[in-house]
Amino acid sequence: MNASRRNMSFPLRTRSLPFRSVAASLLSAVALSAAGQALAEEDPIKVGILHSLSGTMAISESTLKDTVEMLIAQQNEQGGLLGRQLEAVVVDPASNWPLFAERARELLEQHEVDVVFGNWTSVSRKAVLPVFEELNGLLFYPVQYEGEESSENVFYTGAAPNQQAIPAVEYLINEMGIERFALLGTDYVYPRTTNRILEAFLKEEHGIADEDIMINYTPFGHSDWQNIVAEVRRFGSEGKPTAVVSTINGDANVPFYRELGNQGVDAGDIPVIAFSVGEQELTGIDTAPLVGHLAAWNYFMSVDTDANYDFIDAWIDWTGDEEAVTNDPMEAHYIGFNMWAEAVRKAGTTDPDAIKDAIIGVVVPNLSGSYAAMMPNHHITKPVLIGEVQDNGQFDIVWQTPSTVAGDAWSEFLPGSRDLMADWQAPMRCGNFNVATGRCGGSTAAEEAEAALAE
Amino acid sequence: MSILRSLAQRDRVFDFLVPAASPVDVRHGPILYLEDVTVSFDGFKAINDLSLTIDDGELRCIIGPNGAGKTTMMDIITGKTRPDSGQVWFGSRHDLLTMNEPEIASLGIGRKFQKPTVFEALTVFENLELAMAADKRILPTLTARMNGEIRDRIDEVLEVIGLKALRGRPAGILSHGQKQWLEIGMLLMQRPRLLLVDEPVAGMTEQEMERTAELLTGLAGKQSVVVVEHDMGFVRSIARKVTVLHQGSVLAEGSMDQVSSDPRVVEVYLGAEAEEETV
Amino acid sequence: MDSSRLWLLRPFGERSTLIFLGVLLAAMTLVTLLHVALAPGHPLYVNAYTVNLFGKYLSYALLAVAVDLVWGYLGILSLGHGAFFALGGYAMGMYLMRQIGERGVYGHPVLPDFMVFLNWDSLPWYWLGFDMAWFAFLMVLLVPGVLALVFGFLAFRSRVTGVYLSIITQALTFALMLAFFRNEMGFGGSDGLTDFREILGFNLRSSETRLGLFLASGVALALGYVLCRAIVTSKLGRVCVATRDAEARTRFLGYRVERFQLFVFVVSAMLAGLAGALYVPQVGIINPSEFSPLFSIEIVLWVALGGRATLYGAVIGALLVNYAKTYFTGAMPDAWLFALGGLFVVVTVFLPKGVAGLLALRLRQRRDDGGSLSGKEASA
Amino acid sequence: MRILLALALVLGFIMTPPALAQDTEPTDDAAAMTLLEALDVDSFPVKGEAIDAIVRSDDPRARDWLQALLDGRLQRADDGRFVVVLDNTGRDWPVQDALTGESLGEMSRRDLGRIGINNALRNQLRSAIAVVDLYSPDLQLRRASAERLLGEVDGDLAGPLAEVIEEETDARVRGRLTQALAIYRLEQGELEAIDDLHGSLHSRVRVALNRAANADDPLIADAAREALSGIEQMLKVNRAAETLYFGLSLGSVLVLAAIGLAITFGVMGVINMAHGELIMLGAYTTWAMQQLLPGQPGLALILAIPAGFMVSALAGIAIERGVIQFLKGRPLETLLATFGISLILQQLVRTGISPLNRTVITPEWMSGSIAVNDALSLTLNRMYVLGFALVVFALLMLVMRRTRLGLEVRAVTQNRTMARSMGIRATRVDILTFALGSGVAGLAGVALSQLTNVGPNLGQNYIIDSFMVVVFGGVGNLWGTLVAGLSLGVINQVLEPWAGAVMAKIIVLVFIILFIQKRPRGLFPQKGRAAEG
Repeated sequence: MNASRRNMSFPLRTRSLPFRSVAASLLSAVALSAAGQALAEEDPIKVGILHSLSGTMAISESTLKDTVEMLIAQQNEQGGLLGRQLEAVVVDPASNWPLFAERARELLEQHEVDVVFGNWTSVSRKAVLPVFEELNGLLFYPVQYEGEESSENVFYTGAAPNQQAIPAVEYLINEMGIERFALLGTDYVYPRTTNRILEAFLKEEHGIADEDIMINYTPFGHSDWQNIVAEVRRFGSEGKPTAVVSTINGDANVPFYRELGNQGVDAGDIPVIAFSVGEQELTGIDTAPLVGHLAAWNYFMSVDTDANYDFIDAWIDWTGDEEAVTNDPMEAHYIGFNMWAEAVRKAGTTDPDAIKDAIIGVVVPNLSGSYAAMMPNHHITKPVLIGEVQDNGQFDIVWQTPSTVAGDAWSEFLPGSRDLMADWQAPMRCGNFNVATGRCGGSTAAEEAEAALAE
Repeated sequence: MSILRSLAQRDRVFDFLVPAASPVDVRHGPILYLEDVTVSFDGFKAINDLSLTIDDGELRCIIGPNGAGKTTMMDIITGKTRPDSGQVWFGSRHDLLTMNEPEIASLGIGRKFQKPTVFEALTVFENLELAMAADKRILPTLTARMNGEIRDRIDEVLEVIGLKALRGRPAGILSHGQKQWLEIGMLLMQRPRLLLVDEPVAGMTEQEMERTAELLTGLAGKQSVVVVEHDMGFVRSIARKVTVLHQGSVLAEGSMDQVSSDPRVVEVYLGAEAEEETV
Repeated sequence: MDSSRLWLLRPFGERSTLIFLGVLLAAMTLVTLLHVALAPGHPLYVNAYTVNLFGKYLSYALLAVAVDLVWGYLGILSLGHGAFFALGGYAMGMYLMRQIGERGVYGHPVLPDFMVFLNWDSLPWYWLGFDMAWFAFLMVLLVPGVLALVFGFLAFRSRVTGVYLSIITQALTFALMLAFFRNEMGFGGSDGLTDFREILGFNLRSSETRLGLFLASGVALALGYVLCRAIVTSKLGRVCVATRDAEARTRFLGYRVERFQLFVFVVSAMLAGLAGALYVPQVGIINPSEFSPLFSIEIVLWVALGGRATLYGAVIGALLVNYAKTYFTGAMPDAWLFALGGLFVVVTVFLPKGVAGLLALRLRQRRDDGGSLSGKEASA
Repeated sequence: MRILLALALVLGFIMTPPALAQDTEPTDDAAAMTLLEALDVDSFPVKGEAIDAIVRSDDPRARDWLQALLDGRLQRADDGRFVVVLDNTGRDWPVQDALTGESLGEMSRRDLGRIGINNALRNQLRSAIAVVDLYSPDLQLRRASAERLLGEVDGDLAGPLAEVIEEETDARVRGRLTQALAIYRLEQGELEAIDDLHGSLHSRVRVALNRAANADDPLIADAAREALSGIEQMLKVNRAAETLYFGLSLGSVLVLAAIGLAITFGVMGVINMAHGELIMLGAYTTWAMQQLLPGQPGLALILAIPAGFMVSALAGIAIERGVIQFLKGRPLETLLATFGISLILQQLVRTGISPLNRTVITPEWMSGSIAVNDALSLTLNRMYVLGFALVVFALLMLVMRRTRLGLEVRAVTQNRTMARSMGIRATRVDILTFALGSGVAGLAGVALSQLTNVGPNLGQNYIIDSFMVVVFGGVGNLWGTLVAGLSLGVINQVLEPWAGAVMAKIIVLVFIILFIQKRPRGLFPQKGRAAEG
């Protein structure tokens, strides 16, 4: 703090402004890094938290920061890990993707943290990925995502498409007899990929015709849904049971559901199944017109287990808010944190390479009464739950997979990734091994494209 | 795509090698010629069938009550306002209605505004430097260098307008009268064939006014000068020929004495003045 | 010939430029020495993170200089300079993307990962050529330049100035942001371009390359500064100032104001593009949020804080605000927007001439010791 | 599902119409318990049979149970009792006994287990309730019930339905039920049934006719095709009307958001980048009013109109006095300073209230839509907003044209020095104008709270659009703003189905950018020397 104040006041008093200013910021930065180094000699294990606390993503991410802090406090109450206390190092990437990379570098290089829990959006993960690989850090990523990635340094504790989207659509077909699908999404990578996977899945596995699939993308924060809802209504009024599969993101949901309600589309006519609407998103919505619409997650706050009730009570005590809600990414951090702690105990060290070896195969209980295991592809096993919105902003679980599902890093429904697999165990240690060519990092898509370009 | 095409068609605009405008042709008569010019704003006819000719080297004063259309007429001549109908010619070769302000300016029509506008952030010297007749395209301007000849010319004008001592000061600190002179100085630097001067003595002291009168009469002969002025005393002191504008057209024209004895002019003027007094 | 070269050298005769360059050079040398010569762990050691951070600040500083050129000297408040910055960044990003080659996760030799991912079978035409460094670097300047040329040509020709121009530049960058967010555009949608490996054969993940990029940013800033300085000290610069203060008058003097505006606007856009191209390899990602109107307005704040129409003020402003941002978002994230918002208000209301203005005021007061004119001038 | 419904219906109808079951003896509690216990199973098909059993039971409490089940309020406590949850927010919920109806106080949600249903069961429950309601004396319930039965009629229901139609007094219910029956008759190959379906725009009728158009009987197929082509024509007209409505509705939002700006920007030449945040304040005022008046969202909304105006107007005055008055004649600087204010206001809301969106409830009378016909229904909330926008516009015009303030504002706009010399206190006019513009932004916020998120980012989403509308319409011209807003809304909605939402927006932006090049002063420019400024 002093450093910055000194820096700010310099130019006011001196003549040769540029030099002093640069020198001052330089010195203060040096002082910062020196302080960081001195701390590194101390005992506590450092846990980095890389969640936006300001900007547009703060809505979703700031609760995850609190979750990790709560988990760290709980762990410390139990005596820490390896006889050392845990210490949270919180930075704010401010919903700015380049800043994510910078902050990740700060955590790893400046603060020398042992592990990082963080990120929400895919783009922020993509931005920090090179940093974690370069500096050999560990990142636990807690949000459902589009898959098509497996990094040696990242552990994906959220759902891959086969742990959320595909079971959800199977539920629609098998349990609800849906025959037409409107795939609505916000225009970014997660909905694009999920919808492509679903499209391929619907056509290949269930023989759904082209005209029975409608795909539409809208920009972030889209607020005028009149036309699209009208179109969906028409799409759904042609005799076949129809459902909307929504990958609509964040803020755009409120006006979307409102328009649905006002145009008289209710869950009985055209149910909407959402992959990005959880308990937290519902706190900003008048849920009365939404009752009966669906969401697919790996955890709901309404899960009826003692572990979950304990978690909720701890969360309410931690936040001091009686109305505080829990959601799926929080559970993912709960699982990820416990897995990491277990791996540290197993390895007897926090050294990243040792953890990477130790964590594969680690099994910890989740909050819905089953167990999560870390797979060799750095994804975990999860149950898939389908919930219906209730008028109190909670979900009523109407269906769940009989057992847990292991996450696929590479989807079998995308031509580019069909032959890829990830295995971070020795001796393979490869995130994109091509079973067709037997090479790590290769793909038949290469030859196909070369042929295509040659034509 | 059409943008690109229009760019291509307008490559003339980016051609820095266009020769300077050809000299004014005054062999066949007046230097400025307005015929049947009409312009209206929201239905109000600011200029109504105005016809006017200015001879080469003439000093002409234009008077008229407020709203007679004096400034609008200036706007039309300098290309700022386009008339609804009519013709405006500079010499017998240049149709001013087809040209924009810089083109008109580089033909040699200089204008002094009613409210003095000088570049306040620049020094007096720099103001004159910018006004100087020179190659005003981009690259020559970028690479332009100061030399003795230019400096001499600027000094000469500084001398004329009496601002030599203030040459290095920002024009923003000048007094009102000094700004008026600086602006006239800028006009002189342009070496115009035709000078349009809008209320040059507004806000000047008696002494300053005299100097200004000297300046303007000294210019006539070499250049044509059109002065729009309210101050009758000043007009009388410089005028050879006077045009009276009223409601957008010419009411009377002639020497000061002729004009001031014209009953229509008296009526318009006295009426207007009486009105002004009541406000 | 001689004279046309001379205008570029003119700034070297100015004391302020020499001081600026001297300080910049000294800072760059110091950082390099502290980074290279000292062992990690030494209290004065500058680690790669800090070098990288400074490199980013320097590219921002170049961007600020570009904005100051049009705002400070031409009076055009562009709220869309982020667009030129981002376009330069995208051009560089496309080059870096092509350099990944077979090392992408899908191992495709030609197509970037996101195209394989979206099932494209060939490279769109506008990606062709970006595997060649010279072409990409040319595009870094040309793409923003051409956009500025077309946009500026239309705007200046119809004399859209002042507030209107500010608003439509904002609309321009907003429209581009929406466009680049679309995945169909072929620029990676919201994820943008990332996962870069190397630049001109140097590994982007090594600290030597990072140092190199930091130095390159410093050199680019120095060159950009000298170029802008040369422009503003020329007669053309004075025409710009004249245009800023009295556009109509300048026209009546025979200057084709719109061409001067266009020329300077295009130069400025190209500099912004260059800044973007230096920024991207240092932060490792370029995505459409760089087009956000918020960012463009923030750039203007840097310039306003540092002081308009001085160029070095823009550099000071960019460094100060970004350092404050780094500090605040780390130490008290909630306070950052308050601080930023407060800065906007305080600077415009109380510090219209920015830090550089304060500095100049002090200097003058010291020089003519109670001189009566200085106060008047400062307020004029 | 279809069979279950029919079964429930037929049995319920033939044995004793459930609506008339009130006066039969209640079954004893043990039997009722058995009925409810059958619901407490995991399998949804089995649950469906249990619901069926309840429908057949004649128990007078059946409808309440079905309704509670439908609402998710029927739960089973750990001690085995069935309860109806009265309020399911918080950790402890008030409940009452499902059998006796007596209140049991509060129970922890840990001790309660929900009888879950899915959408299939929900439809089954609704249909069962609908059939019961067909005999209800309540006209609204009968109408809703008739609406549901369209396309759901089969052989077992056809006979009883014909009798119901005979006895029905309400024309709308009768018409609907006739159509429902006609669809069934058409399926049975009755050519005359098509006469009853002619001109109906209902999608289920269309589905039935489409099916008939592919029938083996050429007579029926032709008749169906003919009926369909007539319907298609009418649909096209309706589609166009719908798009126009969407466009006007979007346009009205733009007008509301922009009109306050048109005043501050157009009249005062002040670029207020915090305008969006003034809108946001209006929206938060609505939320605050609803918090103050729980249970009365409609009243709160109406009271929010003056309150929102006042809150934003006061904020506007604070901005004008605190910042803008120091920046007279420096429009670009006001732009920067007010941008700073917008950041501060956003962050204030984030730290002071919450970064999360707030729930603003739509009152009953604003939800749903007015059905013009079966293919065209106009959503009520947007209709209200459209009307509201027009009223606000008319009032503003009145203020500007007919009041002393309006006169003074126009005078100051035209010539500040002249106005001042004539004794107009320009400072006071500035304050009032800015307050007025800001207050109108607050009104926009109240309206927007019914359409979109109420959160810290609300304002940002509208600021660029608002500027576009003002600039497009012509600065200093309220009519221009109205025309510009509405036409941009319509253009956007016409383009959207064809180009997609994002492209539509980009096209509109590019169009405005190019338009400004062509006509730098907008659609309705101010002319004359004063405008040259």
